[in-house]
Amino acid sequence: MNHRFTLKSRLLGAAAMAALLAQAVTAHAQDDTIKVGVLHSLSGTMAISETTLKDVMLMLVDEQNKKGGLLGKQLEAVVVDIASDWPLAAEKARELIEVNNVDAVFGCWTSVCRKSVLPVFEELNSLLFYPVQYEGEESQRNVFYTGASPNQQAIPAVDYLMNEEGVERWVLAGTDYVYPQTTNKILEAYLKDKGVAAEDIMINYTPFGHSDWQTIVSDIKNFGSAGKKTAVVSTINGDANVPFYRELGNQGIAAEDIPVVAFSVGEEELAGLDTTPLVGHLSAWNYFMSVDTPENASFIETWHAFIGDAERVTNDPMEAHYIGFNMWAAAVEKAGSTDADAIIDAIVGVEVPNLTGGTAVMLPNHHITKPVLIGEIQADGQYDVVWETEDLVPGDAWSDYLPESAVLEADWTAPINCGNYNTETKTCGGS
Amino acid sequence: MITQRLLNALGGKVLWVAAILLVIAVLVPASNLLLPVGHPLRVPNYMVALLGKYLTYAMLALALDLVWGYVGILSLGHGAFFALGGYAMGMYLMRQIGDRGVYANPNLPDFMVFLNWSELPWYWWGFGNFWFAMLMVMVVPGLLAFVFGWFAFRSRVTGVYLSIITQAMTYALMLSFFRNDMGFGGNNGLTDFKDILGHPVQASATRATLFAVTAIALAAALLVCSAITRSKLGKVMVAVRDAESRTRFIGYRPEYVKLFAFVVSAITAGIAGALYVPQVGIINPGEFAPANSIEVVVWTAIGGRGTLYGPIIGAVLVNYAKTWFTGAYPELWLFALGGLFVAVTLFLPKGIVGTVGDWRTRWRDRRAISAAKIAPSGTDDSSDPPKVVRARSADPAAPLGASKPQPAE
Amino acid sequence: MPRTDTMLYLDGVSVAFDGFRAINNLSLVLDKGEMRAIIGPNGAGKTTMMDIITGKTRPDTGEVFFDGTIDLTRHDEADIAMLGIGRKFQKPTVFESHTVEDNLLLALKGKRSIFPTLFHRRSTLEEDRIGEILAVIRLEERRHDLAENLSHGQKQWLEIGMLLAQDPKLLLVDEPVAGMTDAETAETARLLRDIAKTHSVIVVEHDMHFVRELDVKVTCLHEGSVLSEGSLDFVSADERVVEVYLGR
Amino acid sequence: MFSLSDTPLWPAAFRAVRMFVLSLLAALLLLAPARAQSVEDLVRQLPEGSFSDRAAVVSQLAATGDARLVSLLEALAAGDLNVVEETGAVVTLSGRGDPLDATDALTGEGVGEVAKASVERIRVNNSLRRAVRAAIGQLTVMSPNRNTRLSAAGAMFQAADPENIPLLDEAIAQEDDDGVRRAMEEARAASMLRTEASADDFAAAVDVIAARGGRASLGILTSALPAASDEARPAIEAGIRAIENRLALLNVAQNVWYGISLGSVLLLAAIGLAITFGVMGVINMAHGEMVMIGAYTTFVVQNVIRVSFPGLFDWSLAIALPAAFLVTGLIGIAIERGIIRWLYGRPLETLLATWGLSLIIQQAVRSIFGASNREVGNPSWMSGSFDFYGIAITWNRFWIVLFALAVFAILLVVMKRTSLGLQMRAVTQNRRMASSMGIRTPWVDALTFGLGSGIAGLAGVALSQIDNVSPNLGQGYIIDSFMVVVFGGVGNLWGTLVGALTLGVVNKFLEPYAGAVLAKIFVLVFIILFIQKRPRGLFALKGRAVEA
Repeated sequence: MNHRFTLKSRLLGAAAMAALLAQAVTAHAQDDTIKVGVLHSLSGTMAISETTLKDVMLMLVDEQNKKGGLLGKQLEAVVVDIASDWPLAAEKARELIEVNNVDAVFGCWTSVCRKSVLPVFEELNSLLFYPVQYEGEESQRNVFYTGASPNQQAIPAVDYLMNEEGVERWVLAGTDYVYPQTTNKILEAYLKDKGVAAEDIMINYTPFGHSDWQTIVSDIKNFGSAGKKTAVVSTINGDANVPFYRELGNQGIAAEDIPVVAFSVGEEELAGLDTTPLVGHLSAWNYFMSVDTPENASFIETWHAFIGDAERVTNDPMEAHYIGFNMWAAAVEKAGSTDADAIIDAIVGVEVPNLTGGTAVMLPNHHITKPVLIGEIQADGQYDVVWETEDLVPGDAWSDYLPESAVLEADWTAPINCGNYNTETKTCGGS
Repeated sequence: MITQRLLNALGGKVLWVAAILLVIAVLVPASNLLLPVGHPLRVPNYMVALLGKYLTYAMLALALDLVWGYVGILSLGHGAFFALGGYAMGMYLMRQIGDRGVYANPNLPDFMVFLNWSELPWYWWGFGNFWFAMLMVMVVPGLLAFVFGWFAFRSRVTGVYLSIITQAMTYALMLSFFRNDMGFGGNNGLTDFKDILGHPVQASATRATLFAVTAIALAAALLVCSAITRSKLGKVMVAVRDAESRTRFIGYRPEYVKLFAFVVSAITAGIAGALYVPQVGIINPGEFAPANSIEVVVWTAIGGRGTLYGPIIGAVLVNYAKTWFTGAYPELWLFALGGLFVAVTLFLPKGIVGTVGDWRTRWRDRRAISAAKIAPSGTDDSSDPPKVVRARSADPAAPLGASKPQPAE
Repeated sequence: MPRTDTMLYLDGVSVAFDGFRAINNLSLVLDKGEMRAIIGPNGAGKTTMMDIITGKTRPDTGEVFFDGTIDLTRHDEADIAMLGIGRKFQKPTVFESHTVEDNLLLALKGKRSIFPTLFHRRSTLEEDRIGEILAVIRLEERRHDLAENLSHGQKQWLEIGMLLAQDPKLLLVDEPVAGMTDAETAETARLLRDIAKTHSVIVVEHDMHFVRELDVKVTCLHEGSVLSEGSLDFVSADERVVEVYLGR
Repeated sequence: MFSLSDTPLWPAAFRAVRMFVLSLLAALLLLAPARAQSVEDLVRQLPEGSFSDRAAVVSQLAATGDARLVSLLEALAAGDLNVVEETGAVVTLSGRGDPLDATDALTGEGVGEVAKASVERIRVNNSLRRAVRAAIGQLTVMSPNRNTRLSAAGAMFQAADPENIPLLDEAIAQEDDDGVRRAMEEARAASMLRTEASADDFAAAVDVIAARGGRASLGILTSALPAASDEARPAIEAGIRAIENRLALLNVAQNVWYGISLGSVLLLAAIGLAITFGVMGVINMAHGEMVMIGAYTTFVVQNVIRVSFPGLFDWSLAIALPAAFLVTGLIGIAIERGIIRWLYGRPLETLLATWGLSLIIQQAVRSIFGASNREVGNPSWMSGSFDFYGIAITWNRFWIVLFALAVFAILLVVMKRTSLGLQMRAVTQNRRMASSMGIRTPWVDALTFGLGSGIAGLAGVALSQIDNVSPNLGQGYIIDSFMVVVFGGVGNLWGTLVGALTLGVVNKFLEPYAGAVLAKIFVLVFIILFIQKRPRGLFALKGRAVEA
């Protein structure tokens, strides 16, 4: 009887050893490239948005190599699939940093993905460039937020509707998760600040992937027929947007009557539907594909050549990766090293051109400056920019409209060196 | 003789697997902590975290095997118990952050602060206390399993209907936990943990300890499950799986047998979830996703259900494959996983362990036949045959209860 | 005869499924210690009657009493089994992935609740009892074999053995000799007669040779009620019975 | 709508009267000196200034009453107006490539070719478009075309501009169509409520608006309330109450309709499953992927049509239906022959195999079509909505309800009346008996599974009209589909119908009170509890037949 079990244990042991060895071998297979990790979902629910970002990263790395790489070394992209599974994202982040020895990681789309990998980057002291607009209320030493924070998207959009369209009544509709909840909290506070009465604000949340919008659209219609100019501020996420806009169009809510301004709908989302009935509905972003600048034209051209499809669109998170990657590259050149601490010191203040004709500056709070553009949907699925901020807006990590965060400030340069510095108590919380 | 008895009571193979787990529980942390970085035999930090995660998954698969392999309840909602245990642990870890959150609020976790909650909801009370939290790790999943099972099994909801409502249960829980108003951090879940029992969760020593605790817990769970399945009650469980109404006509109450197994299984899953959370650093409603629970079923099926140690092997293998594929061939990952399920159901209906067992039985039978030709049988048969039979009876002869001729019901 | 002296007492029992009356005003009385054979064509309500007695089906109307005083309609299957009614199914149902020995062990009289079962240790008394039963059902040789590997007839016997292990007051035996050879049938008849010395038994059977060998009072069911009752000769002489069996 | 093709049909007399009225109005308005600018000058101001400045220009243009402006303004709203940078001429462009043919937007005369780079599009936004809509209303309220006048009245109702009252009075005076006159009177009343009109006028206007009913009227009355005099107030309040009562009733009807519509989507998604799962006992987790493939088939069909036969676009769904049925049906048959047939009698194993299969199909579609959404267009008859006694019913939902019921009816006929259906039922009830009676059971199994999958494909065509066409499409429906089948009772098509509609209506009645998320949770909990009560679903077969 005994020999059977020893055989089994040997087998198990051998399997475990093989696994360990495989890891050890890859860990020691160092070569002379600078490695860049790409941490996006290529399968599962988020693949729909994130796959494009993986392609953009491959393109950027490719372009950089054509320019001769960095510090005389070629770049190498290491792509992993986090499969829309957030604990897996943490595992993969660890693998990228510890096993593949990447020098920086570009990735994540959802806040939960970022939250789940954050401790890993902190523990292993590596760099994450996060390219998507988010709820703010965060600033971390190892993370660079190249997407918009609420003051770079939501507040200017509301200002535009208030001033240009004379909106007095507001529907804040969102998917029930942290980004819409926080954004709507900020907007609610902001609107009340501007004298909007509580009964003129309607807040509505729906589950992820909600597909039956009949009731909500008709509620919006009802809310909008109270005799005051009404607008919808939509933080509805990804997949739910197509059925939402279809229902809007079919129920005949024209943009002239009740405009919808969205913060999560871009060219990529519109690619899935016929936009004729949606002409005039708005989005607020920091980039639109239709922006007419030489930088953008060449970016689009490179993208189409890289992906081999001239129909593919570009969108705001792609620009964020473009800016983030170039900032990292500039910081590497500036520091003369890919060491995380050196980059963290070097990158603050780095300026790179964005695609809309301005420059993006990395701020001490690890957010960047961005222009805010309001675009109206056109029949061809593109946006027509109807308004933009005159100056670049610096990204604000802590909203001024939430009581607890108004006193906080992030500054990763000496002497403060803190992501949540309390300006009243002059202390750095949470460390 | 006493060891022999113990071996029989707990199941020989199971005891060996448990022993291996205990050895791993010592060796892996020791190698990680004692050997210098770069030593070829050192288990890197990354591997410790990964292996720890696999072992918690293995424990979840083991829990499922107890109800599926032995009582025939195919739960498509076991991820819910795992996640609830994880949330209970997560709540403890959140409370341990104290005033080190970004808003430096001593009473409220960060996500409550920025959603303007003014006080801690009542269901968070007590989670600052480790022992209370550990109690809840078992009580919450156990209670849910008890209430759910009490109604479902007494109403004689069986088979596919039961599977579908367990799926509905985990789906409803997922939607609930996604809601920010529930007070569990919504989609982001609970994260940014700092300490466990005063030790920083990210420190190597803490990780190594957590790994050792996980391996020991898994070994203990394996032994407990083995003891249960080898008791008379274990025999009743298999009887319920194969011919539920027959057991009823000889006086057993299958609903309570099922309820017992379901609750024990849910508690095991809850403990697995609690061990999982500090090792991966996050718990979010995605763990309730029905697809996750189906994946657990697949690990169990691939390993070999009704064997207790098979699911452990299945969980580790499939998750290792997932780690490898999502890194090496991200595009092919779903093809590989999907193909594996199809192949296993078609070609290895008894899973890896069952199939290997079949080969061995066949090989032994052949040897026995040839041996019988040489020597007349019956010299020391007195002790051996029962063991052979037991070993076989632990493997369900047919892949699923449903394939058995069922009594008129 | 007063109800309290009976082993089983059914009065005016009816049950319908979707309008089909499976049992129609059935009345039947079994004395203590009696063995009764029940015959009847397919669909006569034999199995449904068993279902009612064992608590699987609840009658729409009528009274069902066991041991004179116990109202069976108020109890479920497990309760009724514990009260002392054992049942053998038409299709042999044994626990196929258990050994013959374990099958008997599970059926042995004893506590059925969860924790006593969990911490159960087999006593010598139980060992002896299993040995006895194995001898009675002639499966000593197959003691450690899996039940699924038994022949059809052996499974029937094992099931009867499980009934014996339960030590019920009343045995309901549904078609015990279906699929048996003649020798096995004769053996089974002998076994049942043995059992009937100490238990009350109801046997449902089609095989008239077997019923004749049992040599007991016979009840013929038809369309859910009693058509005829008496000795086998009396019943088989009844014209209505002949008509039912041969068709109109 | 106003269109040029109507021009030759205008009777001369009409034209004369119209010109007279318009010039009279124009003359009146010219009295205001600030507005004394020529139409041409005003048009040249269109490209300049902020959106609000330009909206003011549009109002001035409308005040000129110049009929040529209608097509110019329509082009402006559509974003088709361009300005030639050098000359400042406002033109529309036609042709392809570069240079383009330019046409003077006001006169409609060709002005030669212009280089693409030398023109700039005149941007519009919502507020400008709103101004244009009101202006077009003003300009076309005297149009000889009834529908044009009607939509003009509608536009003026929405604008509710007091300055329109004289124009509306004029138009009402000569209107001879009752419907149009009523619309004009409503527009006039809405405008009147924004003035300091006399009590009588005010009360009359309130009556008109209250009689009109509907949400928009409610809005007008509500916003008129604060400024109203004390005498007018009770009338307005009564009007508001009357409208609200009617709306409350409508709300119930509307919820029922929404519920039916959601239910029919569930029915479509579930009905194929009712065959593969309900009739055959295969727990088909790849069912959702069949729906998804049906939707992608629609996408491919539409793409082929767009490229090769653009005229057939409105027929694309009709073409996609058989295509989707065939594609998914054949895939279903292949799955049955390749995998399922080895797993009969092991229902829970089919769950694992088909789930693996669903992963493979999803990833395959992702590899072929890409991970992002694909555009499936709504044919014109699936777009927009119609009004049914005050309930806005969208055409796509309407057709989907009809389609779901039709699929259900056809399936019922197939199962009950055709020999295939008879054989299917025979095989599923007693395989051995059926095969000994000469039914080729493997063939029937394959066809049954193919039928279930094919119907899933049909559902995909319908769902492509309301949901994303992405590789994740199927996943969103699979759990709901199982809930419907289990709730309705496995193996019973009627159960699926009643189950789907019940869940739809329950969900829609809960939604306004509990919100969409909680409504869904409640429905799931309800199903779990319901199964305790009736472990075999709503329409369970009873008695021994089930147990065999």
